[in-house]
Amino acid sequence: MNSLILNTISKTLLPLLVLFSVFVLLRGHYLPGGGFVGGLIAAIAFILHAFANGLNETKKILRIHPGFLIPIGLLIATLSAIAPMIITGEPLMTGLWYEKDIPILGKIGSALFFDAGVYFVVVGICLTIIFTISESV
Amino acid sequence: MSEHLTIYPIIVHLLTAILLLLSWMNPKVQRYISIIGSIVGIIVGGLLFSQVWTEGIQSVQLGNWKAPFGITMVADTFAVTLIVLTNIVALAVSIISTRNMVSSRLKFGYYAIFHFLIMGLSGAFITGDLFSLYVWFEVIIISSFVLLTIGGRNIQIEGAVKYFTLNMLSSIIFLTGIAMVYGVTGSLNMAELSRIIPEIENQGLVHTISLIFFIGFGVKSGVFPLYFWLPASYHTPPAAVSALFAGLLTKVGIYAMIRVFTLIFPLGEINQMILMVVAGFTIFFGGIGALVQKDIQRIFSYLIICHIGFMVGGLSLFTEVAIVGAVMYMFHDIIVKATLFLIGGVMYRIFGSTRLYDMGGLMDNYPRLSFLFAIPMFALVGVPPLSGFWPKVSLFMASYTQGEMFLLIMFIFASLITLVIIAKIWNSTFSKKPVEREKRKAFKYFEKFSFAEKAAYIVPIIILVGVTLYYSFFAEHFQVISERIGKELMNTEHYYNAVFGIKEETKL
Amino acid sequence: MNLEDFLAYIILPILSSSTLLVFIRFLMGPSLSDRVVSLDLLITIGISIIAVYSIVANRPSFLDIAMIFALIAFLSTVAFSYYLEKRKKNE
Amino acid sequence: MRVQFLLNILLAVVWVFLTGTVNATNFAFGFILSYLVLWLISSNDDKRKYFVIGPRIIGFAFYFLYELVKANLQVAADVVTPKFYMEPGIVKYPLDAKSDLEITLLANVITLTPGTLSLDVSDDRKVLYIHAMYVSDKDEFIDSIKNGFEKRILKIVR
Amino acid sequence: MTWFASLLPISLFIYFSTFAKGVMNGEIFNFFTSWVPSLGINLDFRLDNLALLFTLLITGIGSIVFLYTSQYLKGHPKLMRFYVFLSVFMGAMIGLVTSNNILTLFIFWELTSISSFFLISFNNTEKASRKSAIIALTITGLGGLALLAFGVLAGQMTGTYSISEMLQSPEAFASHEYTGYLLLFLFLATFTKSAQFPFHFWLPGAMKAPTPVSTYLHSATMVKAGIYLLLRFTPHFEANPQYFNIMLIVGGVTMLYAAINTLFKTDLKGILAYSTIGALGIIVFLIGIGTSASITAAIVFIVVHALYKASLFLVTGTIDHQAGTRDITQLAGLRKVLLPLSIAGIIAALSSGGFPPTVGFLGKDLIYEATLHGSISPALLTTLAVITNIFMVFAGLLVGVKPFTGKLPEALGPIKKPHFILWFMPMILAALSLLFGLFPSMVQSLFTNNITPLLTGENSPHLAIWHGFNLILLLSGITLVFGLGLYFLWKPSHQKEDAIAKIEGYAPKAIALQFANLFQKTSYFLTRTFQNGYLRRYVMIILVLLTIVFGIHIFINPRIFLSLTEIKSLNWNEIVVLLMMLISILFTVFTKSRLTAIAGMGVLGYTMCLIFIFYGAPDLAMTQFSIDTLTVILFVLVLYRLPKYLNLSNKTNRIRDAIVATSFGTFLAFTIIEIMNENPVKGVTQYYAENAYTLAKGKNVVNVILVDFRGFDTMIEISVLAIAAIGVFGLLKLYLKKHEK
Amino acid sequence: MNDIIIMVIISLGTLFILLAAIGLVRMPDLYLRMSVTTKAATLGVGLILIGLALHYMETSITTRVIAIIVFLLLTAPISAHVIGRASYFIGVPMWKKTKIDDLEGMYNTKTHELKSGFEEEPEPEAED
Amino acid sequence: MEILLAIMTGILYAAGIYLILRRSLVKLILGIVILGNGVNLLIFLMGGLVKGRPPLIPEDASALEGIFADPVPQALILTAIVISFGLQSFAIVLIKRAYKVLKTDDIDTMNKTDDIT
Ligand code: NA
Ligand code: NA
Repeated sequence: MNSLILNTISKTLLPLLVLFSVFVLLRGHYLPGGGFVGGLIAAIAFILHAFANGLNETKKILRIHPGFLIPIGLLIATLSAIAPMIITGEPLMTGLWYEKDIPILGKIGSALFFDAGVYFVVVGICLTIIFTISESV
Repeated sequence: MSEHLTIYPIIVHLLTAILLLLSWMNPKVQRYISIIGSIVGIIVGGLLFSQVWTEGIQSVQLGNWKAPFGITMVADTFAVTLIVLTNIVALAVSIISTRNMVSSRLKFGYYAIFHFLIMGLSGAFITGDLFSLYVWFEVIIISSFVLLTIGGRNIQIEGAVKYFTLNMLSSIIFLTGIAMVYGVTGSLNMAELSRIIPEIENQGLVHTISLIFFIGFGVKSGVFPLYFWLPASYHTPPAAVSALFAGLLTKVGIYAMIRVFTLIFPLGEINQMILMVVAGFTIFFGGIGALVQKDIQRIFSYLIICHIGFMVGGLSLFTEVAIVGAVMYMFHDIIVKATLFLIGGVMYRIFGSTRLYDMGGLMDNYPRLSFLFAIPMFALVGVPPLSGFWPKVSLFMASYTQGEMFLLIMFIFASLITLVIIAKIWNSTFSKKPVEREKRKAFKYFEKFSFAEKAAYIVPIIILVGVTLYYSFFAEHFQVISERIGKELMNTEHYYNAVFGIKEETKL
Repeated sequence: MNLEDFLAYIILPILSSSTLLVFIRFLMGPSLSDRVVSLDLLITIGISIIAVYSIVANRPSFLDIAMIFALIAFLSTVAFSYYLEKRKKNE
Repeated sequence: MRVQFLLNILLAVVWVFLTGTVNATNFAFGFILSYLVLWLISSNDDKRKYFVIGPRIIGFAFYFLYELVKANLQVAADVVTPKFYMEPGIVKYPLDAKSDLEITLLANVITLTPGTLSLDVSDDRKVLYIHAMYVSDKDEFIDSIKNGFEKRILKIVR
Repeated sequence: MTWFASLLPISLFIYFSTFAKGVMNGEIFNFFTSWVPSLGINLDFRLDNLALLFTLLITGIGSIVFLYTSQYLKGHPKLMRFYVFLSVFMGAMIGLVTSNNILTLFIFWELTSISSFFLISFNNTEKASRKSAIIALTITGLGGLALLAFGVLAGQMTGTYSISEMLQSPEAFASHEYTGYLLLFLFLATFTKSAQFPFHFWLPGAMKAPTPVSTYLHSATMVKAGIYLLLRFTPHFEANPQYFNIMLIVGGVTMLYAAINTLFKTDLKGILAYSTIGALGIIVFLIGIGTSASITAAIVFIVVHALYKASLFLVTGTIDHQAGTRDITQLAGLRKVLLPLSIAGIIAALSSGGFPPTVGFLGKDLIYEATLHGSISPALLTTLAVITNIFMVFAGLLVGVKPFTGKLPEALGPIKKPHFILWFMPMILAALSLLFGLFPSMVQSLFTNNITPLLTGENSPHLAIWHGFNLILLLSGITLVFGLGLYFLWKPSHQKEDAIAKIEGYAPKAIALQFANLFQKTSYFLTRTFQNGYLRRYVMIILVLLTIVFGIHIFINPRIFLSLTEIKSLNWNEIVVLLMMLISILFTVFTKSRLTAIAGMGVLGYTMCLIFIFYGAPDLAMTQFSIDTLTVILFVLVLYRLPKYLNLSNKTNRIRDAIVATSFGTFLAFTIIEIMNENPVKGVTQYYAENAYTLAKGKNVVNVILVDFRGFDTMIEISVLAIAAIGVFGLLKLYLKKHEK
Repeated sequence: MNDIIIMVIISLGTLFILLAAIGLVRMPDLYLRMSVTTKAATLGVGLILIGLALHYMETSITTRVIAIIVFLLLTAPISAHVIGRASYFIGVPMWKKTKIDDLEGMYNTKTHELKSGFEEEPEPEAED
Repeated sequence: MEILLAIMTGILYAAGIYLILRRSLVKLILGIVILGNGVNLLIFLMGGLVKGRPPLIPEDASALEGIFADPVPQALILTAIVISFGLQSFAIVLIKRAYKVLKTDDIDTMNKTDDIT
């Protein structure tokens, strides 16, 4: 949409929302949130940007095709799922946890990576879908 | 390594799919990755099979949460046999896709989705969790939607709309059933459910829920009167995709039906009767549908339905012998139906059409191909000793021992009508004079194919025909496997013990 | 009367009633824009309901939902507006 | 100005390390503390601007709140009473604000205060179209904004 | 070099002949290899007298046919294919008659059907050939399936699939709950294969095959398979009179029906076809009489018929090959050109007619012997036999004599001399007819002496040409006289053929075809009715089924607990949410604008969120809300290219749909209420509550379930999303060029 | 913090929201409805959130409350702006008593360009 | 509330069903979306309703105690919601494509697939 006001705000909101989405992702294990909602929020940030500034602008910001986030996310999730099979010989999806607490994140473990994978996939698919649709209108 | 083998068939295809997505723009590499992935799939499936065969039912507790707290993956003989066959079909389709699918399709993720679909099928076969089964079903559905529609012509889109709506509906029905099961039992673990369900006091409710599952799976497996999406869509996509669908998709519905109605809701008299009637009608309507069609892919589509009746009928008899027959039939059907659709694809390349009217002269112009094609066609009919014959023996036996002459007669009807239809196809396609067409379609006909292209079309058929022949002449192997499956399915404690890690005193 | 009861028996019902009023506008329309505006306001009121409810139920974590509501609610409004303009353009 | 801000943050971090208490409150405290320190040591005008902005933002916030409540009450009165006293209209408001940020801020502030609604900015950025509930006198309306929000915003931003 | 293929049947013939001595001494050769032991299907072969008789016929006549073909189809481009089919067929026949396992027998049985399908449609470019082949295959295929059913039933009833072992359980075949089915299936199998009325009509059609095929199929092999099976199971059914009575009736009807039909044919092969059916009828009829004499007669007649029928077919083939026509009305005087052939033809015709001293005479004698001493109504049976035989005399003469006698019509043009194979092969067969006729003791020692006791437990009667002047001789005389009379008086013509064609509408073939046609039409109708392309109907059917399931449940098992206290405990927020939900649903359903509907859906999703918030599901609320927003965006992005709603369905439809929808909803609601009264022990939930933090290190239990306890679901779920996204991408971006489709 | 103060703040917020709701129903045209409601509601929510922050008196909650308020202040005017402009554009009618409409005729219906009326060089009209 | 929500679930199903029986593709998708909501509500109900007690372990505790909402159905619904989102977005695009190539929104005119030709 050709609106100065929307353009400006969307540029402000983009980093804000992306930051927020990471926040939601990281805290999911303790409080409502997680990779899925986080991913949605991040996607929404870019979608908003695209609404305001046009698709091409947003793509410039993204640099890579959002579709690529899908296999990357899947790979992260899959690796974190099969990591226990390789590392400790335990079944798929067994949680691996780093013993000590890490500031901000709390306990860090394979579940977190898994959630991050989910995050990327969700961002990737939402953007792919929405961008594709707006391009082919 | 070997203790995780159960999950490998899924991992292999998942990783293959991811790799394929990463090599998004490179169709050439994709072709190799896919074929290698499928071969690894067969190897892994084979290893898992031998493990199950020697050590009994295998299970993996995902996340290392003991059942029923996590998701349990269970590879029993039934599941693992299906996985092996699925991977074989996958290899065949993977090979034909190298040529049947144009590069632009590959750039839109054809192969990746194809492997997701195989992953979905494998997952559905080995999951031991009811909700997980739903999720696997969704993988299957969505990937089949995509395969059905990408690059879609009008008819394909139209077919997809129907396919989509009815399958979506069936998923909703299935999910409704799952919700109700959870509401009644508080559990989703299939092995645990097999113990809880009989204890439920309100068995009327349980029965109703079982029927919801039946309708949900019925749509997927294409039984009367729920099959409508199938003939509307299966003939529309390219041959490779149709072959995959024909061989495997409806079978998942049947698989689920067999699994659920042996493990969770063992068939009672009423359900047996319902299934039997449904089987009879499925045979009848599938058969007559196939009889009146004039397009080879459509005929095969209806024959899929018709032959679903064998499996549902077998299940409805609910004896070990009948289950053996149903399962045997399923194995045969997976291979042969896939082959037939691949053949349909070759015919399309030869004649530029899949309509019977446009065909002819195959036997005179391509005698060796004709011979090759004849094998699956007559195997479908059940011409002994080809594969379709063997399951019928068990099915006939079971119909007799259960005194269900109705079913026996329906089985005969199905066989006869298949025979007539195949003979009709033979006459129009192989025997009759080729139709003289003034204007030929502007596309590359089979005769213009390079050797590599021809090989890509024919090698998969040879592979599958090889399996058919193996099945035909070493039917004993399949029979023994199926008998073990029958035992495992009808005596659920084996499954239960495997899931809950209880050592069995006697092996099967 | 303590705070929780006050919120539960006075504030929440008022907020619900406001919701209902907004909903009435939603139903009445008459234009799509009116409905979109109503939807927007509905969500805003939803944020307050969540806030109040989080005190009533003593679950501060509900605030996160409110946060998400606040962040993305307007996106559907943007979408609808986008639609309205585009449609006009196409006609 | 940006340098000042970064310096401020840096000092706050140093403060956190010095005190050894890693939490938000301590950081905020450190931030305010270093802000004051920086203000004290600032020498030239350019540097000073950083310290004028703080109070101005706060001042603006209060002004905004005041306007918000005031206008809200005015509208509220109109809403709850049976008769409408409004004289609505769309007013063309000539902009002094130039940059994206200025215009957007102004427009949003106008929208946020009840009774007014920024509809759109002309493509040449010269005019903001405002829908207002009470435009008994167009010029007076424009002036009120010119001397109210726009002036304050420009002061902060420029 | 094409005669090379003939080495196969010849060597097989020699091979089987080597068993003759042993077999005649009462030895039985067994060959056993297990195949699918779990199903009781094994390669269990057993060469006894009966089997040997058939193997010799199959390989012997096979040799002749193979040799004959080498000239008959000389230079034919598909000759090799022909030999392959023929060899497969021969192999299948041998397997069939030597199998001792009923299911293995079935396998070979089906193989004969299939290979005959290919043989009949060998002239694949001719529509008539293909049609005949399909009819033959359908009929024999039906029989085949019946045989499978018979085999499985018999196997289940006796506990073995070994035919010889089945004899141990006579009760299965005599009086068992399912003996009726057993008979039904067996007769269906054999009568179709052996072309008994009313299944006979595939056989004349099968004459579309090249003549060597007709020769082979209809004299010694295919059609005899059914006969073989009936004979084979005669001992099993010994105590079951129905077995014999049915055969008697069916055989009787068949032979008479076929015999009369020979009058109206002008095509040599057509005449032969009906006379074959008649002969098959006679054999079945003889078995049906069920005495040792009749069985003996049947065996002898099998041999007799094989020899003369093969011979006549080959004669016909040569005539066709040389003269270019098989129309009897156009053929005459060929002896001048085809003298050796005419000798063969005449001998075969004589044997066919039962003239002494051919073996046909012997056969006829035995038939009358059997009918005269039959268990029931000898007079009737004999009369039937005599009438049939009169026509058989007629038919034999017509084919074997008529073309050679009289004046050579000029229309036939110059006729070349045939290759010697083309007359020599029928000649061999004719000679054999003569030989066996002259030395009936050979027939007796070779066949009946051993087979009759095998099948009936009684000794074979003495076979001789001359029994003195007796009733049988008289009957033979009558037969010959009347047959000759008929031959001289009745001239086949196209007019007669056309005349009969008018009433053929009532013949089994026409009825069957009409039935097939009707079936096809009904199929079409039903298929179009059910699979009519209207998605809504498909959906409707599924929903109606579901509604019925729930409805039945509610009505037969009502357990509804409605308490009013619950209503009272409602607070205002809940009422508002429910009210909004309800109204937004109705709004979405009934609004006339798509966009408004989407907005309504947004409200609906929003109320769902509120419910999730009220009832402790913050994660759900978040997700639902974000997803709803995205869905709205999606809809909006897609919609503005779509047309406005049209009010398409009429009022009746809407009411009907509303009824289905509301009843479904109502029943479902009741069921849910019922389920909510179940209070299962939730071990899993309890476990999660206790261990989410201690074992999985998370405090948001829902999230812990999603990424850990049931993490794999999430893994799959994101795969679903990935697939969907790729799908969307492909669906919108991929437009194949024309040549890529 | 004293519960009474919280009650008052929340009540005030609720009151504004109620007013917004009433306004939405009562106001005669879309623009007036938006004018009245969007902000009243924002104010109301803000007050309620402040009340909540005062109730819990925890840093993490206060920061979140501030975040929400900031988000609202950023997004609420955007909603109003985009929907208002779109509505005007598609011709959602104004109240009959509306006095001035400076916007009339300023939009180019095809390109969505908005004129200010102060353009230095009026562009030559495009020839169709 | 349980009973009312059960009835509401019934209503959602009924509405969804009614919509998918219409002739318009758009309504079809709307129907499926509504049915999806119905299923979610059903699953939610099957876990039993617990007011205001989400399954979040309090900061000072290491396990959930007392009464709390059943997390299992919630997790199931989350998965189901996400999956339906994937399917729905695909479906929405499908109708777009369908309209583009078939030039109609009327399902009843899409009956070529089953023609016997
Ligand atoms: Na989460
Ligand atoms: Na784990």
